[in-house]
Parts: sequence; C-alpha cells; structure tokens
Amino acid sequence: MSYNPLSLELCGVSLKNPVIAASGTFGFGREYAERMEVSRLGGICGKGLTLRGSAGNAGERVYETRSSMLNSIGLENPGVKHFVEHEAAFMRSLGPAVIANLGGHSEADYLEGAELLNEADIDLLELNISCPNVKAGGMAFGILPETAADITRRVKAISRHPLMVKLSPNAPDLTAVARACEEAGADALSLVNTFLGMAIDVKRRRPVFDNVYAGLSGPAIFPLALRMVHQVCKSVSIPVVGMGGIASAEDAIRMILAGARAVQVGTMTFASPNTLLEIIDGLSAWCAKERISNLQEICGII
Amino acid sequence: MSYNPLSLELCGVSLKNPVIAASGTFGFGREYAERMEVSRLGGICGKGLTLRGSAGNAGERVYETRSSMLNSIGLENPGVKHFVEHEAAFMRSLGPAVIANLGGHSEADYLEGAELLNEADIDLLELNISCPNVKAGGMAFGILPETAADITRRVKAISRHPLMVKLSPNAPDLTAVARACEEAGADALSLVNTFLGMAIDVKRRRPVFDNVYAGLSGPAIFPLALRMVHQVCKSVSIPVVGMGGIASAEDAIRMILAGARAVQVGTMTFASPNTLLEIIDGLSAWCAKERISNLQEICGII
Amino acid sequence: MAVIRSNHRIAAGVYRMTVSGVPLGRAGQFFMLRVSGVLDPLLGRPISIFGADAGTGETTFVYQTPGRGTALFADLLPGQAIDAQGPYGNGFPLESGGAVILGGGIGVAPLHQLAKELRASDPKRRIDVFLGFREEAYCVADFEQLSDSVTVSVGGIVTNDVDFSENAVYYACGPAPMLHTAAEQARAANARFFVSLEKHMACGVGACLGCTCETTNGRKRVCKDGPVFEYSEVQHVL
Amino acid sequence: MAVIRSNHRIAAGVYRMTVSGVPLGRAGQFFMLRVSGVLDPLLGRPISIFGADAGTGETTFVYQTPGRGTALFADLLPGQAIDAQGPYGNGFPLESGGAVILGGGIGVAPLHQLAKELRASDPKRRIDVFLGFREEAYCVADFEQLSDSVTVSVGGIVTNDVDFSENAVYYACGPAPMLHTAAEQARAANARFFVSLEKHMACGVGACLGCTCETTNGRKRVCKDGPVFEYSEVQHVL
Ligand SMILES: Cc1cc2nc3c(=O)[nH]c(=O)nc-3n(C[C@H](O)[C@H](O)[C@H](O)COP(=O)(O)OP(=O)(O)OC[C@H]3O[C@@H](n4cnc5c(N)ncnc54)[C@H](O)[C@@H]3O)c2cc1C
Ligand SMILES: Cc1cc2nc3c(=O)[nH]c(=O)nc-3n(C[C@H](O)[C@H](O)[C@H](O)COP(=O)(O)OP(=O)(O)OC[C@H]3O[C@@H](n4cnc5c(N)ncnc54)[C@H](O)[C@@H]3O)c2cc1C
Ligand SMILES: Cc1cc2nc3c(=O)[nH]c(=O)nc-3n(C[C@H](O)[C@H](O)[C@H](O)COP(=O)(O)O)c2cc1C
Ligand SMILES: Cc1cc2nc3c(=O)[nH]c(=O)nc-3n(C[C@H](O)[C@H](O)[C@H](O)COP(=O)(O)O)c2cc1C
Ligand code: FES
Ligand code: FES
Repeated sequence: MSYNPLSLELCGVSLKNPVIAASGTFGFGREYAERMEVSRLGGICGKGLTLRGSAGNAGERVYETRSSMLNSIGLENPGVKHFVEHEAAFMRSLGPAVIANLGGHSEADYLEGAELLNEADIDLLELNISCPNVKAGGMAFGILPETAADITRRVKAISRHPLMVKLSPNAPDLTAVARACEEAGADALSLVNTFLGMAIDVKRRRPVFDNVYAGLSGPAIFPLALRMVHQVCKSVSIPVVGMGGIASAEDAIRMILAGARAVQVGTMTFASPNTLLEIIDGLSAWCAKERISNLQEICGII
Repeated sequence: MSYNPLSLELCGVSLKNPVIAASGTFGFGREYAERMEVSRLGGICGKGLTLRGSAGNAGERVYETRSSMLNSIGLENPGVKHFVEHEAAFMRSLGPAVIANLGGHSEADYLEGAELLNEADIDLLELNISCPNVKAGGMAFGILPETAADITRRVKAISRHPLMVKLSPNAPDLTAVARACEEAGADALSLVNTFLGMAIDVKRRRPVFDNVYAGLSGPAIFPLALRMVHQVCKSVSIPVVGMGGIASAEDAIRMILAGARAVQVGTMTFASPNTLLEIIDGLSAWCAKERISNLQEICGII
Repeated sequence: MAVIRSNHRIAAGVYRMTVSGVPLGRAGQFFMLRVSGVLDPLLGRPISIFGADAGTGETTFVYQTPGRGTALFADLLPGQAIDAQGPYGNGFPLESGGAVILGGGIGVAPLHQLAKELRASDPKRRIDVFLGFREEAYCVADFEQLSDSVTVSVGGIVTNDVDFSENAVYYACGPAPMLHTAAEQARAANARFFVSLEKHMACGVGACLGCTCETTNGRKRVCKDGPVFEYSEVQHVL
Repeated sequence: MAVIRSNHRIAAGVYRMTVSGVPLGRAGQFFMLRVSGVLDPLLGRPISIFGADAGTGETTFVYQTPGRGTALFADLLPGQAIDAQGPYGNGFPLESGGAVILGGGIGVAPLHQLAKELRASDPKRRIDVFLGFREEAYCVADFEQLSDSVTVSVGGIVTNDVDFSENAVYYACGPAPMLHTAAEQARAANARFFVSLEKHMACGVGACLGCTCETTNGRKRVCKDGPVFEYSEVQHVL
C-alpha cells in the first residue's frame, strides 16, 4: 500500500485524512451513512450533547441568508447517557475517528457529562463552550478567558479522552481565550462555532427566531473564520482544527496553510452532501499535483 | 405635491429618503453621477479622507469571497484640503445630503482634518474610527470605548458639523463603544464598517493581501450587521445609521425595524449599480402597500 | 446532477419541470433542488415528486416561485443541469380500499404521484380527488386521467366539498389552514387520514434537526420521519 | 439586462457569446458581466468588447473560464438573461497610418473590435496582426477578414515575430510577460504603442479604487482612466 499523504495525528489519534464532519451537521452519522461512504472521512463529530438531553428551541430553527444560514436548533439532543448507550458504538463502527461534542448549562453539567463520556469508546472529546443558541449555557463559558480556562481545567482533570475545546468567534478577545484554554490543559482547539446573527421577517415585522439572535454558518463566514484560525494558530502551540464556511478543497488548504491541522465541514454538507468526500479527493489530487508527500508539511506556513 | 413617506431628519438634516451611498464605494459621486440619477439618493458619503491624503495600499486591493468581498484599499484619497477645494461643492451640486468621511493616523490628524472641514459646505461629518486597512490608524481608535470617546469628544468640540461616528464591528465590546461615543457627544452613530477577514492564494501559498488581513463587506455580512445594529440601537438614544450587506429594500426595512433611522449601501453598488435606486423604489412601494405614512413609524419596533 | 428535459409555466407563478438522471422515488418523497455552481442561494429547496416515470426514468416536479431560490429554477432551460438530492423522506402509505385525495394549491404536487401509485397498486379502487386553488386551477387534467372523480374549487374552501365519513382512506397536502380543518373533520368522522407537512429545511435527511416537530409519538423530523404523518400524530401542530 | 443570442465553445475553455440589449461600446472598452439573480458570484467580471455590431445592435464577447464566475457564463443558453453593465473604460485611440496589432491568448478579444474600427476609420491603412496562443489558436479567421496579414504562433513567443521599427502604431493586449517584452522592444525602437491592462476590479467605474495603478502621470484607475494606456506611462508596472 502506498503512503497516504493526507494522514495525520491529532492528540495521539490517527486520522486517515484531516476532513471531519462538524458537530450538529451530521447527527451521529446515521443519516449520511445511508447515503455516502462515511467510512472515507477523517472523523465525525457527533451532535452536541447535554447531560440530560434537550428538546431544543421552539419556533423557526433554520433560515437561509446569503451564502450562509442561521440556525437556532438549541442543542436538541438525546442526552449523554443515550449517546453512550446507543450511539457511540455505532459511530465507532463507521470507521472515522469518533468525536463527542459536549455542551452544558452549568459547570456541574459539563463535569457529569464528561464523566459519563469516560465510559464511551470515543477518540476525542470536543468541549462546546460556544453554542450561541442556548440561553443559559454554552457560549457564556467561551466568552471570557477565565471561565473558559476554568471549565477546561476541570473537565481535563476528570476526562480520560484527549480534550479539544471549541471556541466561539463571538469572544471579545479570541486569542486570549485560546491561550487561556491552552494553559488550562486543552489538548487541542477547534474554531469557529457560529457567529451571532439576526434575521427579521419583514412581513410579520418581527425576528425570525424566538431567541431573536441565532448562529450564522456557511461559506459566507469563511474569510472571518480563516482570519480567526490564523490568529489563534499564531497564539498557541497546541493543534488547532479549523472550520467555518469551508466549501472546497481549496478552502481546506487555506485553513491548513493558516495553521489548522485538520478541518471540520458543516453547513456545506446540507447544501451538497458530497462536499466532504469532494474535499478529500481534492486534497489528494492537490498533494499529487504539488508533489507534497504529506499535507501537514504546509500546515501553518503562512 | 403629495407627502413623501420616505423623508426623515437626521441630526437636523433633512433627507428625502434614508438611502445613503456608503463611504469608499461611491467616490465623491462623480463616477456614478455619469451613470445614474444620483440626485434621487438620500445622501452620499464621500470616500474616506485623511489629512494629507494617501496613495493607499500596495498589492492586491480587492478580492471576491462568497456573497462578499475583501478590500484593502488603505484609504487612498486626495486629502482633506483637496476635498474642501475641489470636491465638496461638486457633491453639494448633486442634490443628496453631503457627508464627509474622515479617517486619521493620529489624534492631531483627525483634529486638523475636522478643522479644515469646517470650511466645507457639508451636512454631516462621519468620523471613521473603524477602517481596518490602515496599519497606523483608523480602527485603533474605534476598538476601545475610552479612545473612541476621547476622539469623539475632541472632534465634537471643534467641528461645526453634526458628528456621526462610524463604528467597527471588530470592537470587542461594540455596545460599550457606542455608549461611550454617545456620552462623548456624538450626534449619531453609523455601523458597521468592514469585518476583519483573510484570504489566501492557494497557488502562491501566501496571503492575497500585503497586509494579510482585509475588510469584509457585502451581502454575506448582513445577518451580523443587523444583529449589531439591533444591539447598538437598544443601547443608545442618538440616531443610528445601519449598514453592512444591504442588498434590497427588504434588507433596508429590516435595518430600520431593528432601529436604524437611515441606511448606507456599499458593496452592492459595485455588483449592481442600480441597487440604491431600486431600494428607494422598493421602500416607496412597500410604504404604499403597507399604508405607512412615514417609514420612520416602524423604526426600532423590534 | 440532474439534467432538465423540459421546464415551463403551467399557471401564474407555477411551473412544471421534468428531469433525468435522478433515482426514482415514491409519492410523498421529495428532492432537495438547487441551482448548481453558486453558493447563493445556498440550501436545497424541498420539492415533491409530482411524477416518477419508470418508463423514461424521468422525474417531474410542479413548483411555485415564492422566493428567489425557486425563481431561479423557472429560468432554467432544457439541457441545463440542476442539483437534485434525493429522494428523501417517507412516502404516502398505499392503504387498500377507496381513496379520497385533498389538495390545496401547490399541495397538489405530491398527490398526483400518489394517485398514480394508488391506481397502479389496485386499478379497481375508487379514487376521488378534491382540488382547491385560490385563483387559478392547474394539473386538473393530470388527475382526471387517474381518478374516478375530480372536484375543483377555485377561491372556495375545498374541505367543504369533502365528506370524511366514507369508507375510504384520506390523503391531503396543502396550506396549514386547510389541513387544520380537514383534520378536525377527519377526527369527527374518525377517518384514516394522512397529511404531508411542510417545514423549513436545511439538510432534508434528518441531520440538522431544523425541521423537528412534536408529535404524539415524540419529536420527529419532518424530512426524515415524514413528511407524511397520520394526522392524529401531528394534529396539535396543524 | 442583456439577453443572450448565442453562446458556444470555440476552443478548449474559450467561448463566444453574443448579447442584445446593451449600449454599443468601442474597442478597448469592457462590460462587467454577471449571472443575474444570485449574489454568489457577487461582482461583475470585466470582459472586453470583441465586436459591437451597429447593424444588429448586438455585442459579442470572447471569454475564457479560469474561475467560477466565467464558468457560469459558459452554461448560459440563448434566450437567458445576463447582467451586463457598461460599456466602461476608455477605448483604444484610432491613430492614423498603419497599425500593428499584437494579441496573446484571450488578449485577442478587444483587438478584434480594434481591427474593425481601424479598418472602418481608414479602409486603406495597412493592418498587420500577430496572434500568439499557448496551445490552440482561435478567432484567426475573424482577424483575417479585417487585416492585411495575420501571423499566428502557437506555443512560441509572439513578440519575436514583431518588428517595432516600422512606421506604424502598435497595439497590444495579452499576458503580462508578453506586454513586458513588447514594451521593451517598443522603447528600443521608440514606437508608438498602446497596451490594455488587467487588474482585479470591483466596480469597473472608478469608484472603489481597487484597480489603482501608479503611472508616470500619477495614480490612475485601470477601469476608468484605462484600461488602455500608452505603454510609456505604465512601463514600470508591465
Ligand atoms: C417536503 C416538502 C415538499 C414540498 N414540495 C413542494 C412542491 O412540490 N412544489 C412546491 O412548489 N413547493 C413545495 N414545497 C415548498 C417549497 O419547498 C418552498 O416553496 C420553497 O422552498 C421556497 O423556496 P424559495 O427559494 O422560493 O423561497 P425563499 O424564501 O428564498 O426560501 C428561503 C428558505 O426558506 C425555505 N422555505 C421557504 N418557504 C418554504 C416552505 N413553504 N417549505 C419549506 N421550506 C421553505 C427554503 O427552502 C429556503 O431554505 C415543499 C416543501 C416541503 C417541506
Ligand atoms: C479590462 C479587462 C478586460 C478583460 N477582457 C476579457 C475578455 O474579453 N475575455 C476574457 O476571457 N477575459 C477578460 N478579462 C479577464 C477576466 O476579467 C477574468 O478572466 C475574469 O474576471 C475571471 O473571472 P472568474 O470568475 O473566471 O475567476 P475568479 O477567480 O472566480 O474571479 C474572482 C475575482 O477575481 C477577478 N479576476 C480574476 N482574474 C482576473 C483577471 N485576469 N482580470 C481581472 N479580474 C480578474 C474577477 O473579476 C473576480 O472579481 C479582462 C479583464 C480586464 C481587467
Ligand atoms: C444546524 C447546525 C447545528 C449545529 N450544532 C452544533 C452543535 O451541536 N455543537 C457544536 O459545537 N456546533 C454546532 N454547530 C456549529 C458547527 O459545528 C460549526 O462550528 C459551524 O457551523 C461553522 O462551520 P460551517 O460554516 O462549516 O457550518 C452547528 C451548526 C449548524 C449549522
Ligand atoms: C472598497 C471599499 C472601500 C471602503 N472605504 C471606506 C472608507 O474610505 N471609509 C469608511 O468609513 N468606510 C469605507 N468602506 C466601508 C463601507 O463604507 C461600509 O461600511 C462597508 O462596506 C459595509 O457596507 P456594505 O456591506 O454595504 O459594503 C469601504 C468599503 C469598501 C468595500
Ligand atoms: S431538514 Fe435537517 S433534520 Fe429535517
Ligand atoms: S475597479 Fe473600482 S476603481 Fe477600478
């Protein structure tokens, strides 16, 4: 077998390529497994979990904007326990690296959730301290360096899985949060989660979403996400997983040039389910064309 | 003559409608005056001025992104004096309200520029403390509430024109900057200027722009800009002029529902020069259809 | 990628498009259609199968153009490509016995394929069709070929024409108020009644949870667990 | 809004499109072309006038498809609309006397209309055309109708074929290295020489300052003050 130019190691986990399905956009892999070769992916990050699960937000939940969408799902999920018992093994069976995404309404929630996840056969724990759609929780933890560091430290102390902290682009001082998480023991960082945006229904003269604001994702945010990934990569030395609007292999290469080890792709999977596989194929073709023996060679050269 | 449902007053200036050409996207009105009925516009905001003028940035200056563009013009402009002597009277002759946009590299620059502009026949002075493309200046003033308030207070003290301060979406605490400018005497606020973004040239494996980062504008940023305008309108009681990605009359209505008195339109003029006029026509048609006697009735009802 | 074979206006703001190159689906299933090559509009638009022709392998859609995504579909010409993902969702169940079909406006789209499948599965069963339109009727002839009776009302309330107490299975698709009224009548008459629901969708496959709907059997995704539901399961959201 | 009359491939990755409904422009001027109805791609693409036909009122473009904006143009069919703003920019000056025209690759586009105008303005003048292509020649016959000689080189260096010491006015459009070499030769021979420049553009009308270029006469906007310049004004940027 020939050497795979896309292979990499992330926090001790071997990935066959750096292309990961983003949390909240791929369920736990079941739906797309019926429709595409999910086994070819580098990793799958499951839907954001909360300790006790949640019905999610009422009202409109998705709304298209220009080259982007707003969502206010509100972390609808079956809860950590259900995941451990019914989803983790299935995810493992698919082949790609398995990442669990954990959100929380309180510190206790996060800790109890992380504890339960110690029983699951997953490769990485992605700590979601950046969901803008849950009033009580999520993003509150990711906005300030102190709270972000605190929750990182505590989860790290009890989790047996490598810990990747997912940052919010809405943090006033993103690189400070990144550094704080690194110091607190995060094994990796991922960014960006969605940007706080708003939509108004002109006919009804009121906000589209019950929560007024919602999370913006998709190709439109790519130039902002790329800048933030670049800034964070220059500020920390732990691995960074870049995401936000990636729509093509070129976009993925840009993220890697900017310093990301791997990438996650979310919204584009909705628009065009084959995007993840097309990106993998595009990366392979590019490495061949550019005679790059391993894609990680170009990581962070900008 | 029948009553004009689009008319409004902004800082004592009468506008025939709330649609203003955004700074840096309309020159000083000359180019589009050759091609469209610029007299129908509510106002024209001239290209950002600096005291001594500037050649702008070297290298690539514009780059298309998804439903958006990055620019790194770097405030190329002929200087305040040239504007006062050669452009202001021409702008006045066009008919719409005349707004001068003033940037600066230092406090002294801003003050001397504002002083010179006292001699010009303009309706409003827009203080640009939010240009992300000039290394030494601009945005540095708009990032923190203290510096923003300080420059606002000093310019307000010497300017004979109503003062509108243009805010940066890159400020860590936007509403704090807004409140600080209000307290320091700003007569109005305008937002958003461009978002800091990045582009990478995959072929050459380097940033597209010499400055690495550049300013993102256009329809892609609308949901973010709308959220910020809404937040700022809830935080201050001086008038707010909303902008950022407006592409249609519906978008303009959304901004006004969110609290903006008037709007500015920039990037869409490049893509489709008639957008400004189409928005004005669309607002008129909407007022007629919805039996709204003056558009300002819906200002800020969300 | 589907290739457009024909695409033309059949009523004010209503178009009929036939494509080749997509797998054939069932009545009640839908495709996510998207103009290809651009990222604005970004997301697919859910459009039901109006007809799936096993002979030609072609699929036909009938669609309205309320917004900019669908408006772009109307500009496409034969030979051009359109991105069509699917078929997605669960189709209408083909219960035995007589069938009564209720369509409101563009809601007629999935019901045409339904009538076809009902007829094919049991050529002898009775099929009565009731179609309501606000201003202009369309596709009526298509239904006449496939059913025993077609009752059309323009500008009226189509549910007034329907008797839910017959020994038949009822199927409906259309605007929310119509479905609401029909569901009340069905409940009063204790009828078997299936409805197709609409929700804004991002993925269409059950992954985004953008179309979740509370049912008497818990939360369901309209795209994946529907769009067809037994009315009693979703009556409170109709 | 322009309406497409014809649009077809004339060489690998090169298309020729004729539209109606836009004002006629001059050689060297360009339009900003954009697929209508979508906001991605967002900005117009500057495309030169290959031919402006006063008889039919139609304008013809010849374009390559290096990226996604132009790739979408290639999918358009006759009868469809395309957003075309212009004509923008200053055309080539029609100096008296003999003319030598140098085109490299897609740079031939504006030169065809130039040859037409030169011929029309003085049917007796001598016009010599030199066209260079990397792999495949196109539009050669179009030039043959309008000139006294057409020299085509494929895979070579077209400037090698050109003598800049003739008593003629020289015009060129093409890739930067070609213009650079031609400018050196023109300077050595002290020739009158006009070049058409390319820069990334956002507005095309002189408002955004995205295409500014330093010239010996100060800063100029390629879109508004050009795209045609006397070579000596811009030699240092060639
Ligand atoms: C399962 C299903 C089947 C459908 N079948 C048909 C059909 O056969 N023919 C037909 O004409 N219409 C059908 N619709 C409705 C159709 O999807 C919408 O009219 C269409 O999405 C509107 O898109 P637009 O670009 O015109 O509007 P826009 O306002 O530009 O759409 C913006 C966004 O809102 C979503 N959206 C807007 N209205 C609706 C709606 N009513 N339902 C779902 N999403 C919406 C769009 O998908 C898009 O994501 C169906 C809807 C569903 C859920
Ligand atoms: C005055 C002028 C006249 C031109 N005339 C022709 C012509 O007649 N035929 C032809 O095939 N090409 C012509 N070009 C080049 C043409 O504009 C580009 O090939 C085209 O813009 C590329 O767009 P894209 O969507 O394929 O590429 P993308 O990479 O998707 O374009 C992205 C952005 O970069 C800009 N861009 C990319 N390459 C160029 C370029 N070389 N010049 C200017 N902008 C660029 C685009 O306009 C767009 O804003 C001309 C350029 C200029 C400046
Ligand atoms: C519908 C939807 C649901 C999401 N749910 C989650 C989630 O549960 N947990 C999380 O960390 N991020 C969630 N995200 C954010 C994505 O994982 C990703 O960070 C973001 O969408 C940016 O990437 P993209 O532009 O490629 O979509 C969600 C995004 C979308 C669009
Ligand atoms: C090419 C370009 C140049 C600009 N120059 C200026 C400027 O000189 N001064 C300023 O205050 N804003 C400037 N801006 C910002 C716009 O005025 C506006 O705030 C921003 O583009 C968002 O609006 P839009 O999305 O409608 O373009 C510029 C924007 C662009 C695209
Ligand atoms: S549309 Fe995504 S779950 Fe139904
Ligand atoms: S492209 Fe805007 S000034 Fe030339």
